[in-house]
Amino acid sequence: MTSILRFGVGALVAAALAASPLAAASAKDTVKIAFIGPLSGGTASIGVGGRNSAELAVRLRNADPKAKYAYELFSQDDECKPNVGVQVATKAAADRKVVGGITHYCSAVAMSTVDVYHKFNLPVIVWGAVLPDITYANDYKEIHRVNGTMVNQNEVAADFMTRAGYKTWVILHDTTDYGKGHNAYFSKFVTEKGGKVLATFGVTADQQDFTAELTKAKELKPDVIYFGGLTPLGIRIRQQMDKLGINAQFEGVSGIVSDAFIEGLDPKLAEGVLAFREGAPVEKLPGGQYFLSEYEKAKFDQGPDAYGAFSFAATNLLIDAIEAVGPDRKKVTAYLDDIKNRDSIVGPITFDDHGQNTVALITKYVIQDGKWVLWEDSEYAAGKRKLAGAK
Amino acid sequence: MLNRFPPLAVAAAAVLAGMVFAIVFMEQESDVAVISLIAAAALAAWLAGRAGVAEAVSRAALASPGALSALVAAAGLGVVAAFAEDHFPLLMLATVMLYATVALGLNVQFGYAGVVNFAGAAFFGIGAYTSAKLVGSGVPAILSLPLGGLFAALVGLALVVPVVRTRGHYAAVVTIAFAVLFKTFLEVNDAFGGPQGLPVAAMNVLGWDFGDAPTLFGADASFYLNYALAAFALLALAFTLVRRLERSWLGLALDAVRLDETGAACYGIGIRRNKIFAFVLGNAIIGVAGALYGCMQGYVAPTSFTFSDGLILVAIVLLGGMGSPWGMILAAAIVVVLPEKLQAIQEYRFLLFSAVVIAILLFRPSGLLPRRVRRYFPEGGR
Amino acid sequence: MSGEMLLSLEGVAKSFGGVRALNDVSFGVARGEILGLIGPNGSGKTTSFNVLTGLYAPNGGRIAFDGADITGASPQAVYRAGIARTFQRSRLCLELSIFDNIMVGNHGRLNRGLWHNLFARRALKAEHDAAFAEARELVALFSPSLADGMFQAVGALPMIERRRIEICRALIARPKLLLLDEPSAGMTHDETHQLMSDILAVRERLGNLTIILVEHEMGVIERVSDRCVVLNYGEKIAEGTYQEVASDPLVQEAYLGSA
Amino acid sequence: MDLFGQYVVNGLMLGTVYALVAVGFTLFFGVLDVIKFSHGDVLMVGAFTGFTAASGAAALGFSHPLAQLAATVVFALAGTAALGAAIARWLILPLKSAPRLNILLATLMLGTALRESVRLFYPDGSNPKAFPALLPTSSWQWGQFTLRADSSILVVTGVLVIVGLHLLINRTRLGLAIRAVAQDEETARTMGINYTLIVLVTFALGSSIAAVAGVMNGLYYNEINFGMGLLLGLIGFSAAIIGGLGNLYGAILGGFLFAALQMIGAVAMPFASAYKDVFAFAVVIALMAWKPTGLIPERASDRV
Repeated sequence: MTSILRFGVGALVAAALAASPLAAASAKDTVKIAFIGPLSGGTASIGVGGRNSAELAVRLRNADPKAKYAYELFSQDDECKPNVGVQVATKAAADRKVVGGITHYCSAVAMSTVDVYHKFNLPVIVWGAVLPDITYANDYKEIHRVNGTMVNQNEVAADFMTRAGYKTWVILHDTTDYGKGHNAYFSKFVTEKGGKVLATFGVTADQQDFTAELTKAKELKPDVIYFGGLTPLGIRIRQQMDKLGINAQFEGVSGIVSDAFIEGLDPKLAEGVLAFREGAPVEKLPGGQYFLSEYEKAKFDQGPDAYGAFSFAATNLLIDAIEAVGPDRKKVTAYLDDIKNRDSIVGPITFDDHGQNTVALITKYVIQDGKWVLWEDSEYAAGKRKLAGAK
Repeated sequence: MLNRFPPLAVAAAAVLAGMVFAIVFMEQESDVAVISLIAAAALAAWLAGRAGVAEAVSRAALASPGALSALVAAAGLGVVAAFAEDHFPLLMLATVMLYATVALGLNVQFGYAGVVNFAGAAFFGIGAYTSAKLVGSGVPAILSLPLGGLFAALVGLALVVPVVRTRGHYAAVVTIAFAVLFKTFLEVNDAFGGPQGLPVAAMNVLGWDFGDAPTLFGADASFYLNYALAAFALLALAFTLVRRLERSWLGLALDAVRLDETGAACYGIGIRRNKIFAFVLGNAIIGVAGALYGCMQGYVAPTSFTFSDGLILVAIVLLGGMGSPWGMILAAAIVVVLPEKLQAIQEYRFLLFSAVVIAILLFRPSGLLPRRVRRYFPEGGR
Repeated sequence: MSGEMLLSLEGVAKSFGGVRALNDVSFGVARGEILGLIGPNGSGKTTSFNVLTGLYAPNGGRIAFDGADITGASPQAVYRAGIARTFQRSRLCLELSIFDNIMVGNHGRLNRGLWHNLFARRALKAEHDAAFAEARELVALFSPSLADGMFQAVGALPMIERRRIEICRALIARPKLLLLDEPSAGMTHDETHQLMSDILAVRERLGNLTIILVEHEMGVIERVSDRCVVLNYGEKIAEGTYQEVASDPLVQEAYLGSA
Repeated sequence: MDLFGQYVVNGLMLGTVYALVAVGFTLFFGVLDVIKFSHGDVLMVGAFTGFTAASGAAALGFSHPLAQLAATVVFALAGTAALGAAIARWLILPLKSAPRLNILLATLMLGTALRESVRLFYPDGSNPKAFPALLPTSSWQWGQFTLRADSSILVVTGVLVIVGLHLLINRTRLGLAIRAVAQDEETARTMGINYTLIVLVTFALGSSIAAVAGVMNGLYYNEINFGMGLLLGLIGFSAAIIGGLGNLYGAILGGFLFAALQMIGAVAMPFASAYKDVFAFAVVIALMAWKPTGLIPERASDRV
């Protein structure tokens, strides 16, 4: 009896379900695109900014009557944790309706998920992670990236800092591949340019107390504390430097270029923090004004943050590919691999044989009065303000 | 009204209904459908209880447990087969079966022997990391599973002295400290990939590559089918082992130790011996499941094996009903599948989950499928 | 007293953080004897049992049982030597069945091999069936109705049935010495009377088992004990038949003083 | 030597926070023989209540740091006291006769529920919050050694709270009642003590001490987040256990011992400082093997 009952109810529900999409069906087929990024946790402002930007690209395309498909964003939170990233990447890749993905801000997560995308042949475009290995340590055709890598960023940083007269560094980095990468590249470049790394400390990604490491650092009296890691740790380290009376200049990487970094700090402590990021600032990008005004109109509850433009460009590129070759993973991959000199709001995109876009420009930032300001536009460059320990 | 039918027939019908329900349920995507199905299932379960189905099933279980287990196993395989081509449902099914296996291991530890273990996720992780380090480095995959169990058991042995010497809350702190220590150790240790974790190669058992999609009746199945089948075999094995353990003098001794150490000691039952046996056996089962889990995920990271994950495992045991092997499977299915199917609650899953566990503890402390009084053999001793 | 002592305590002492619970206690039990161990509350009766059964290690003195020294032996070793006990507050496993509880007492005689238990199900079944028949027979001596429901959970049974099962649990392994710690606790007068008759009857059948009985109900002691030892404040103050100790002024003072 | 001083000050700060958390565990255990594992998350709720109060005070125009600090402390203490009493009343007392594991698990789950609630329902709760610096930040320098006014105030406050609690327990009528309840429920009842009331008061008291630790943590690190209570709770529990449950001195000893272990692990051991928690928890496990009932054991309980 129960079996009949259950079966009956099941069949009823199944029928209702089969009917419902029909009722809502439009002329166009729906294609799913995955967006994966950190939507919660300390780097959530970047992730939500990226998600909104991807959502914006999807909405604009759906409003376009010429589009062949209706697009739906399948948005997933990787929490900036590798294991969660692998889970949601598997979830997206295992869904046959998902044709491509706009994936990851956190390098550690991106590094862990490339195998998954390859295994499921899902073409993805990385929108924020900067570790070179994501594209270069494998031959996976599925992996592409619109933003630049951390290599150039650290070269520019080392050059800039040594020219500014700084001589000695203590490096703190998180022990993910991301932090280790920054440490490796920056140490290499800064040593080449005559700087001296006095000590290097690896710290875990959820560490709260850095007084032991910083007390050791203090003893060494460095000119600069270099931090290779993401916003949440950056905030803590900057704060605890102050507690221990360390007056060295604080130098970060692209991982702290976020609104959350400034919000998390006392204005006095944020002032004068340096960081470097690949790509031009949004407002100076070719399509920056268009992007910002559309973003404004969409009335999201927060701004696009530092990587929104890349996410927008990547989403557009993926949709272009689907429009061109249809919703087929392998065809989309092949299409993306051949992208050369394609116009986008972040400038022309060319994927090399590893799917990496070449982004030459590196932007130098300094925090001035609670804002990330281009170095060249800042009062520091003009000589009106001075960095800590500037010579 | 069901009395006219033989209990086994009624039980078979119920199992079949459960199977069909599981398949229909897993296929749903909208929250409305999922919720209506849950409501329908609850109603059906209630009606079935009123109609005497539960009674019939328990009579069938008593009279012919072998036949009933075979039926349930066949139904389980039926669900797996229904999704042979779908990656994600298979992954979920395999995860349910591995979690159920882990719960069985924990059940031996504190369901029977009363040895609390809040580090279940850590021992699970030891198995997974064993796979990560061994599979693909020349060690045959067929060895990596038992080795995962062995390492988990060996690491557990290092804790045996404090675990056996302490009781109550003092015992809890030992495994809690170990759970925290384990995750931190992985995070700071480069040899184990640090916070980044390690990729795990696909298993290859005697030329059978688990990363390859098997061909089934001419159609390409998902490669997760391999893992789902392996997980099924593992669960069946663990289930049989735990069942037999419970229905033996060894299981009785574990119960006696849990319920009254002093009393047990006065009847010659070695307290330490039994606790060590349960702790080591439980960890070994958990470790084997972890080794397969690592291969299936293709990836291990410290944050998959934290103290909070250990808590979820403990909660599965409690939710299912301490000491009740069938309860472990039901609870694992609920805990793994429900949040995945109900997108609306996905964000709230931990909150809901903790609320449900608290409610269970307050209002139904013996779990969803409470353990029954032990019968060593079907109809034995009549 | 006959020369053939089954159990003898010599100068046994036990203290807890400066409080002397037992002080220089010496007594013995002859084979086949029923010894009543009596005394006011807190006089050290249960402590004597706990020391005897290895739950507490004595601070001094010697305990010999059946020709072997069991001073400070573990509870498990004491059980193996042939001493079984019941507890003042029932220590049955309430979630387990009657059969399970009795098998806890039978544990020493069961095959606990890993292979036998997990993989040799046929052999295990044979052993199980034999043990079941034996347990059932023993329970039937006390209560035929209980014997028909060997797989009920003990927690659902009334107090007197639990006592019976507890005694069956102690008897199943055929101990040489049975320690009964206040079997009357929590029962009515009639129930106690019934229970003692049962115990005496079973004892007959098991070949004059030696028993030490701790009891508050003097009527019980008077009825069943061959001899009595009286404790007060951890020390032995009298020994002899019930009539002898009952008329001992020291004993009377101890009881009246404590009342 | 300068640096040694710096490490000692850092360790004292950590130890004070741990001891405050551990004292709560031991208080609850004392009166009810239960572990309330949500304690760490109650601490977190305290910190968030304090944070909200400080922001609220600032929004209402109380710009003086001391006014904000007063609002922080008052609201944090009151809020957690109420929360602690509610937990005792609705969760712990109903489960009093259940197996210990059940209570442990129920309160662990309650901790998860509190944590998740803050994450989901507090505005932007998943992100760390910048806790305002409400204490004077002036500092003294002796060579390499820096002593900040705010750190010193926090350590002194923590020590005063512990001393105050000690006096409360040992020198007041309330303390007498708490000790009576801790000794034996029945006796306390026959002495005319309102058992339930004393249990609730004790839980309120212990929880508000956790709030002190939470606010201290916020003022020291200038950051609070929804997950901060988990590790602090675990450490506090471990500290209470290694000290010996039910014993105020044990909890304090355990708290400072744990901080010392972390410092030793970070500074004086031949491995990387990141191993400090591994080291500290490994020592905890070893201590449990050596002293299964803590360094200062509970009163000997009968085995039968």
